[in-house]
Parts: sequence; structure tokens; C-alpha cells
Amino acid sequence: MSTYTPAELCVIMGSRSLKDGQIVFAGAGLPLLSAIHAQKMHAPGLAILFEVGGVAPRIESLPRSTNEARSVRRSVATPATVDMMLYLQRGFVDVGFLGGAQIDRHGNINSSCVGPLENPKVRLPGSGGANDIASSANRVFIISYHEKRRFVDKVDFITSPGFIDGGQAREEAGLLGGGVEKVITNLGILEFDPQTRSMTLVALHPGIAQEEVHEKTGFELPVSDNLEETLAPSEEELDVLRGLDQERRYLKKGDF
Amino acid sequence: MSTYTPAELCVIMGSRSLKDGQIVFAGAGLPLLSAIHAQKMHAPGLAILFEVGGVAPRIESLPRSTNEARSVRRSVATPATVDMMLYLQRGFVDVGFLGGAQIDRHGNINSSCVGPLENPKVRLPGSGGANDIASSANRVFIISYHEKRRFVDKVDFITSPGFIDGGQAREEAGLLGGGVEKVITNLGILEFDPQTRSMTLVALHPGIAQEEVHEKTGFELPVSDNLEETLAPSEEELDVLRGLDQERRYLKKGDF
Amino acid sequence: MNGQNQDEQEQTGSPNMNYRNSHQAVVEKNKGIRDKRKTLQESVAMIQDGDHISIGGLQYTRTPVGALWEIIRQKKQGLTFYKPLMSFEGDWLFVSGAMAKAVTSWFSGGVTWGVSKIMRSFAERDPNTFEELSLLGLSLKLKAGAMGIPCIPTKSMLGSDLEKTAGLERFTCPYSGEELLLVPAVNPDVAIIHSQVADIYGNGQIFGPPCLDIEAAKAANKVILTTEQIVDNEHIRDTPNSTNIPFFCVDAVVELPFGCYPHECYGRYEPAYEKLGEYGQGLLDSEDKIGFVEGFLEQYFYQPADFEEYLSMFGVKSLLETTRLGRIWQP
Amino acid sequence: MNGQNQDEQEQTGSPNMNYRNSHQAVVEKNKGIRDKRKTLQESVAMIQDGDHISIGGLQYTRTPVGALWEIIRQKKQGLTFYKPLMSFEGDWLFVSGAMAKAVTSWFSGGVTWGVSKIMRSFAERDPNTFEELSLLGLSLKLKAGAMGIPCIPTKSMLGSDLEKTAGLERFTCPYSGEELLLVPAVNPDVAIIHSQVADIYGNGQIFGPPCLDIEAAKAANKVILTTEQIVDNEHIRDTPNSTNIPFFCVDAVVELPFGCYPHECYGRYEPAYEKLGEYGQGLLDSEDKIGFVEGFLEQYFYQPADFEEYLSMFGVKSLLETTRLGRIWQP
Repeated sequence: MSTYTPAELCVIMGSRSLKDGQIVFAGAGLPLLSAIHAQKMHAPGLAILFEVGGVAPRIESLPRSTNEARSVRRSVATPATVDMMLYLQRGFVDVGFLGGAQIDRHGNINSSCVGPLENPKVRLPGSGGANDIASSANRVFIISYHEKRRFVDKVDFITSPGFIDGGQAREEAGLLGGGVEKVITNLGILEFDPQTRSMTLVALHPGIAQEEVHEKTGFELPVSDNLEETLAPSEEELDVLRGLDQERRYLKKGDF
Repeated sequence: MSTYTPAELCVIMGSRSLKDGQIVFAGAGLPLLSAIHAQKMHAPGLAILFEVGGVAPRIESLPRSTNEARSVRRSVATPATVDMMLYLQRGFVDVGFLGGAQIDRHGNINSSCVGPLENPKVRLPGSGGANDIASSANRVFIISYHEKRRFVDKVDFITSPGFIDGGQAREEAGLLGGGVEKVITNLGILEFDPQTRSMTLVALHPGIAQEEVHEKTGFELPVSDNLEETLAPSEEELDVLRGLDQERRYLKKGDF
Repeated sequence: MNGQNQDEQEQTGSPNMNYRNSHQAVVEKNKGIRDKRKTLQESVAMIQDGDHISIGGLQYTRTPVGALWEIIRQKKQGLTFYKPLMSFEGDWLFVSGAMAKAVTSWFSGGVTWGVSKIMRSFAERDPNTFEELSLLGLSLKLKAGAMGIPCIPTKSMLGSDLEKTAGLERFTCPYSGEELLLVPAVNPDVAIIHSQVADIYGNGQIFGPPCLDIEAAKAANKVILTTEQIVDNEHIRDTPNSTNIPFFCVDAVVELPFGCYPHECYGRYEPAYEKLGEYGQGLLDSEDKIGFVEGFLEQYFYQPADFEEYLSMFGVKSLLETTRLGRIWQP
Repeated sequence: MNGQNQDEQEQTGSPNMNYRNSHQAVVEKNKGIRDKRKTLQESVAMIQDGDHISIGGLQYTRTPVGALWEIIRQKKQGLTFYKPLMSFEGDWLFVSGAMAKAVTSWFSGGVTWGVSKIMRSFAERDPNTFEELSLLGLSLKLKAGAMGIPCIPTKSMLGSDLEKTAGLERFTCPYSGEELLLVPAVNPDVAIIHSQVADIYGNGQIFGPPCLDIEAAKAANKVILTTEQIVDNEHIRDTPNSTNIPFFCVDAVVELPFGCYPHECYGRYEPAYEKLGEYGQGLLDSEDKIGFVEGFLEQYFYQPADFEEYLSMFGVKSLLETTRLGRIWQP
């Protein structure tokens, strides 16, 4: 059986979650790798969008940032940033990938501050387009390294809304997008209970013990009655992926 | 003394009213002739805009319509129609020229219908961009043939607002643009009283009797205490103008 | 807004009853990179009776005449059409029975042929067949639809009678205290657009003024893109700044040279002024206006076997002459 | 929003106190076709302490670094800056004292250099120095300003804490019943923008993503346009579809080759990654972050006699290498 890093595992799980023909907002790093990997493996008609103004670019070398000219090379169009973000509001974006410093049981994400914003322990860079993706993308996938300090009961600040307080709170807020459909970590896959909208463990990755997930989650995590085990990355999936990041800029060992 | 047609007289009065550096919305016909004439005579830095998406085009031959490709040839930009009209709302358009089937004492214009809209005697083509120009252009000049059926006490339908019911009605409606500054007809020049915002005769063209103006106006028309006489078009003004419409498509005799 | 929803609209007077439906329509459609080429017949077959349709171009520039020609040939009924300024095509749509209602800022022939007698005969009999908005008002309906919002504020139409006849709600800005009007968004069921070039995926490049076509492409739930010329995707990637209709908006691409004829296509050909003049004058001179247009439709729309035969009726000389006058290097 | 009005804003919490003033500013300025060329010094001298300034580009792409460099050299104070995503230039503006407040959706260096320690030291001491909005939220502030409306509805930020911290008002659409948020418009006193080409009248052509520069050009009361290359007006008229900044928005045109350096200019040159890397790493490694940036400013901003001397510090090899990597035929 082949070995792989947590990052490689998450990228491949992300890739498998994507369907052909989808329009995807994917930021630099693992999400972008997932999207490109899906294009090479099973989704040739999938298109990637970048906030800066890139539409279906051809990505030869992985950009440092998805906001630089390199990342939009060979795009079919170069719209204004406001138009890129409005595509979300009109329903054109099928999938948005997100991550964050804190993620809570209802899929809310914090990328603004540790502690209260009025008097932050740490001021973080902020939303960028994350709030807009969380608000209006047709569905959101979160990719995150699984650790207690990230998976918290309640985020200090809701930068990007998941299901807010759970239940119908998201719909009542008037939000358009479907919200977080799936959380992909290096330990397993988490989804949300249709009623409570609380994060639930639905699958473990090969060789991961359920206890480890609970240890590394900062809140009481329900487990699905039919807990599954994910299929390990295949040699082909890993070969294709490693071809995309030969310098191992994103696929390095350990945390990501 | 030189002879000239009513159309020629109005175009030249329109041209004289324009200043260098102004941004002007001018539709086909006399307004466009006034704007081009001003560029040639005294306003080389004046720029003409067309709703369809023409910015400072070079007009070699007079277009049948200002909405056709011919009219936007050699433009410096070709924006979307919505952007052209929004330039008005942002204050970029210094002057808009208008005309209409009916014009009333407060400078309101009707280009929608004779009789009530629910049951019109005659359904007219409608506003086009006229309402937007009347609403938001920094100032409006009306050019019109002077006749009783046009200059009415109250328009059947306010397609394009002037001063509405007069007084502060325009400001109270929340409108941005300055409204109608001047009405240029083949008989004279009319402006609006600062308090009542009622049309007032401020100047007669050479050889025109005040009585004729009253005869051909469908309402009681106040006359300015210092009624002036306009300066007749000069040979040079007429030569330049006639060079612009050699086929006499717009400068024909009589009504226009 | 399919036929059924359209009825709801009539009842509520709201053109945006189904903001959520229009959003869902875009969410659900296949927006991916795939070959979207269809025949003109297949494309127009996507239109259902009662649909709301936006027409590209403005007055007689870049009108998607070919798509309208096919709509009339397929005997579509009860359609509501949106266009910034309606020209001759409005006469054809009314007389053919395809158009139940025109939503536009201006409706007539070319400037030189006066007020449309056809529009008058319909609108004077039933004023609801012609809904008038200012040009910015109509533009903002599509703009709001394109932005994915149900309405948008404007200073236009305040204090006019259009404010009342269009049933616009007043709005006070909570930040500035300014009075504005709210223009309700429209999300047409289908937008028909003609571009100079496009690739097979639906990346369209419009040259010259795009009019309201970019807004319409995003606002509509489906887009039929006819184009003078299908180009290779690599050409599109060489010139991405010129792409103003992105592929994910588009559902059908049809290569249709002279697709605006006898109207014009910027940089490609001027209007067939002579033919339009004959039509305009003929309409002015005829006793029976409706009959005149019916005869024109019979001759130019129903009898030709296909669009090339339709073009043949204008003749090679007309196509060459208008191309000679209209072509410029850029597109 | 000059200094005084800015104070009013702080009091009222409304960034759009002076919708009418911003409108009047555009009404009164000379928008005509005239030679608008100015030196970098003259252009930046138009900026007053306390002004609200929008910065073109996004993160480190097409940043008008040259104009910012001159703003810092002229010791401007108390400015509020708007940018979609703030990068290194945010550190420079904070440490130099030019920036009292950043309004942006994201603030850090390049992705690879982690969270900006400079931003942290300012925002953790005084949270009001960094006002956060979502990227669409910030985009719509400028969009509304560009459209000449005081606010615009959106579905973004609903239910988030940004809704509260940004003080956004709720709005129910009277046509659809939809809940939305109203984003207040901003009309910056001055927009600084860098384009690949422009003519002497201020017709600017931006290639690659225009980011929010087109919105900013219309929203701002004054526009300073720096450009890689001034071209003949006839070239602009040959390629009108590529003109995205119309002359009547622009008040000053400055030809400034490599005006984004060490940031990138699409189609002209890539970022000077090596130099940015040295800076980023140097900042990470230094004990005294503020001191490090002060040293950088002294060396690169204050000491050089002019912008060419500033560029000389990066060296010919850097300029040639980034040009070789970044240039494409189109711009």
C-alpha cells in the first residue's frame, strides 16, 4: 500500500468531490491542487475561477498566489473583480473551497481575529472573498488540517457563515448559497446533520482511529450511524498529483 | 444681412450655448449639429456621448441615427449602454439636449402619448434616454420648433421631468440634475423664473415680434423685464454649419 | 419566468416574483466547458410560449435578427420581449403574433421613418402591449438581474409619470437620506445575443458597443448566442480582454454569418439602408399596415427554406456593399 | 470626503455623508478633452491630508507603487486607503504614517510570507485602523459610488459578524420580499490607478484583470492615472474596445515605466519575487519589525532622488528578468 502525506490525502479527497462541468472558486494551495487534479483525472470540463479576474486559466506552474498574472495566463476572459464576485451571487459558482484559522460545529469560519475584534489577541488577514463564497457559492468544501485549536465549539468571529447557530438559521438570514456541504481533513470527512446542521463524522481515512478525531476536535462530535472508511489514494491519483507540485511547495509532510 | 432657416437659427443658438470642455449628450438632428458646430467654432475640447456607447466619436458624415455604428466610428471608447446612462447619474454629463411632442410651462416634456397613457389618442415612441437626461444631466437645453400644439400649459404625460409643478417640486422629488436651463426655439430663447420655475421669454430672434411668440405658445408666457434680441447668425457660423449638412437633411426650410 | 410564473407576475405586478427560481435555474444548469454548438432551429426550440426574452443590440445595431426570424417561423406565442430600443423587429414580432408585450424605452422604426404605425395600432388598442421605462430604467432591470439582486436604486424617473406607470417603489437610503426609486430586476428566461466571434464553448467577443448584451447574458436563465464566426478557443485565450460573454452563461452557440441582416453588425456590415428604406417607405405608403407587414413576413420569413435563402433575397450586391461600408479591421 | 467631511463621517459612522458633495465635485471639474499630463510630484500634490484614496490593482498585481512612493515622500498624513486586498504596500503606508486607516477585505504580505506583523501591530493596538469588508462588499462600495447611487443591496455578509462590525443596514426588497444588506457607496477623493497604456487626455487601457480600477475611476472625485506608456490618441481610437478608463474621469496622466515595481504589471513584467522575498524574509527575521520597514523606506523611498533612481536600486538585471518572464504580446 502506498504512503502519502496528509496534504496529498486531502487534495485527492477534494478532487474526488468535484464533478465534471462544475465552476469552481479555488484559492492557492490545496484547493487549487484539488481542482487541477480533478481536471486531469475525471473532470475535463471543470472550470476554475480566481477572484482577481481569471476565468478557466491554463495553469502550467503553480502560482504563489491566485491573484497574480501568472495564475490568469491563458484565461478565456479577464473580468473585473466585482464581476467575478457577482458571479457567485447570480449562482454561477457551483463549488467554493474554504479554510480558516477556526471552524466551528456549524461550519462557520473565522479568518479575522483570535479574541474579540474590538480587542484582538491576534488580528488575522481577513475575509478576502471567503465570506462571499460562504454566502453565495452553490456549495462549499472546507479543507483543513485537523487539530483542536482549529475545530472549535464556537468561532471567535464569524467571517464566513456556515449554518450560523444551526437549524434554519442560515435560511432565516436570507443567504442564497447552499452552505458547507463537506469538511475534508487529514483524519476524515465531516458533513452536517440535515436538522441540527451540526458537524458529523461520516468517514474515516484508512488507518485513522475514531478516538484520534475526537481528541483533535474541540467540541462533542457526533458520528454517523453508518460511518464509512474512505478509499486510500491510488497510485495513479498520487502520481498525477505529485506531477502538479514537483517542488513539494504544498504537498510537504505534516501540517499544511 | 444673411438669410437662414429656423433650423439653422436654432442650431447656431444651441452651438453658442455650449462651452469648451463640456461633456454633451446630443441626439441625431439639430442637437448633434449644434454640438459639432460648437466643436468647430469655439469648443475643440467638447466631447459628444451617444447612448448606444459612443464616447467622443469623430463624426465625418451625419448619421441617420446616433445609435448606429457609423455614429460611434473613431470613438475613444465603446462602453455598454448601461454605463453610458450611469455617467449621467454620476454627474459626468454637463449638457443634455432634448425635444418632444409637448413641452409645458415648467419644462416638462412628453414623448410618450397624446391623451392618457391608459387610453392614448396617439402612442408615441417613448423616452429612450430622454428621461434619464432630464433627470440627471447637469443642465438641459431644449431645442424645439415654436408652435401652439407643442408649447402646452400642462403635458398629457411627464416622460421627462422639468420642474414638475414648479417651485421646489424638482428638488423635493429628489432629482440630481439641474433641469432645463434654456429652451431654444425658432422665435426666441426661454428660461425659467428662479422662484416659480415658469417658462419666461428672455430673448427674441432678429425680426421676430413678441406677439408671434404669444400666439404660438399654448399658455400665458411671462416676458423678462430686460427682454433681449439675439445676435443674428454670422456668415461664418452659417458657412461652417452648412458644411456639416450639405444634403440639407436637417437644415431644410420650415418646421423641423 | 416560464408561462405559468408569468401569470403570477401579471397578478402580483411584480416582474421578479421568482428571484429564487431564476437563481435556481442558473445553479442547476450545466455551465461547464463543453461544445455548445446547436442549429438555429434547435436553439430557438429551447424557447417556450409565454417566455420572457431579452433581445441584444440596440435599435437596428447588432440585432439578433436571425434568432427572431426563427422564433417567428416556429410560431412562438405570448412572448414578452425586452430591448433597450425597439426598431423594425418590433413590428415583425407584433404582427407575427409572437410578441404579447414589449418592454422597452423607445419603439419605432428608424428615425427617418417616423413613429411605428404597427406599434401604435397595438399599443393604442391595448396599452399593456407596450411597457415603457427610461433607457437607464430598462438597463438597470437587466443589470440588477445580472448582479443577482432583486432590485436596484436609481435617481432616474423620479417625479415623472413613468415612476407611476412602471409601478416603481420609492426608497430612502438609510445612510444618506436620499430619495430614490427601486427598479425591480428582470431575469429573462432566454437572452438572444449576436456577437462578432465566439468559440464552441460560448465564449463570446462583442466588438463596438456591447449595448446591454453583457448584462442580459448574466441576467438570463438561458442564453442563445448567434455569431458571425466561430473561432478557435486558442484565439479566445490569446485575446481574453475582448471576451465579454463568458462561456458559463451560454447554452447554445450558432454560427450565423450576416445574422443581423438587414440590421448592422459593428465592424462587419452596415444596415441595408436601401432595403430598410423600401420597407419603411412601403409601410408609410400602404393603406393596410398590418397587411403590408404580413406580406413582408410571408415573403422574407415564412417562404425561405433556410436563413441563407432569406439572405439571398437581399442579394449578393447588398451583402457586398454593406460589408464594404461597414467592415473595420478590428473584429 | 476631504479632511473635514471625513470627521463628520467618523461622527455619523456614514461613509456617504456627502453623496451630494461627491456628485457636485464631478459636476464642477473640467472633464473635457485636454492634455492632462503632469509630473508625479504635481499629481500627488493634488492629495490633501485626511483624504480618502482608492488604490488600484489587487494584492501585488498592478499596484500603483510609484504614486504611493510619492505620497510617502510628500509626507501625506491621516489618509484612508481602499484596496480590494492589501499587500506589502499596506506595511509601508502604515509605518510611514501616511495611512490612518485601511479599508480592505484582506491585509498581509504575499501568501508565502504569512500574516503581516506590521498590520498586526497597528490593528491590535487600534482596531479602527483596519476596517474589514468582504471582497464583494468592498467591490460594491466602489461600484455604487461609480453608479452614482448612495448604496446598493447584496446577499453577501448576511448572518456574519462582518454585517455588524461594518455597520450594514438590513433591507427588505419590496418586490420580492428578499432580505438583503445595503452596502454604502464610497466616493474616494482621489483614485490612483496604473494602466499599461493611456493617451494624454486620460483614456486608459488596462490589460488583464482590471480589478476594481474601472469602478474606482468613476467613483472617485479625482483620478491620478500613471501608465507604463503614453500612446497617441489615434491608437486609442483604433482600439476603443480596450479603453476601460474614459478621459472624463481622469485629472492627471503620468508616464511611469515600471510604475508597479517591485509588484507586477500584467503583460509587462512579473513581480520582483527575489526582492520581495528578501523583504518578506527580512521582515520575518527582524526583531524590530517597524524599524525594519523604516529602514526599507529610508533606503528605497526617501533617499532616491527620483523614481528612476528608485528603480536603479532593483537593478537592470531584475528589470530585464521580470520583463522577460512577464511580457506577453497583447499590451
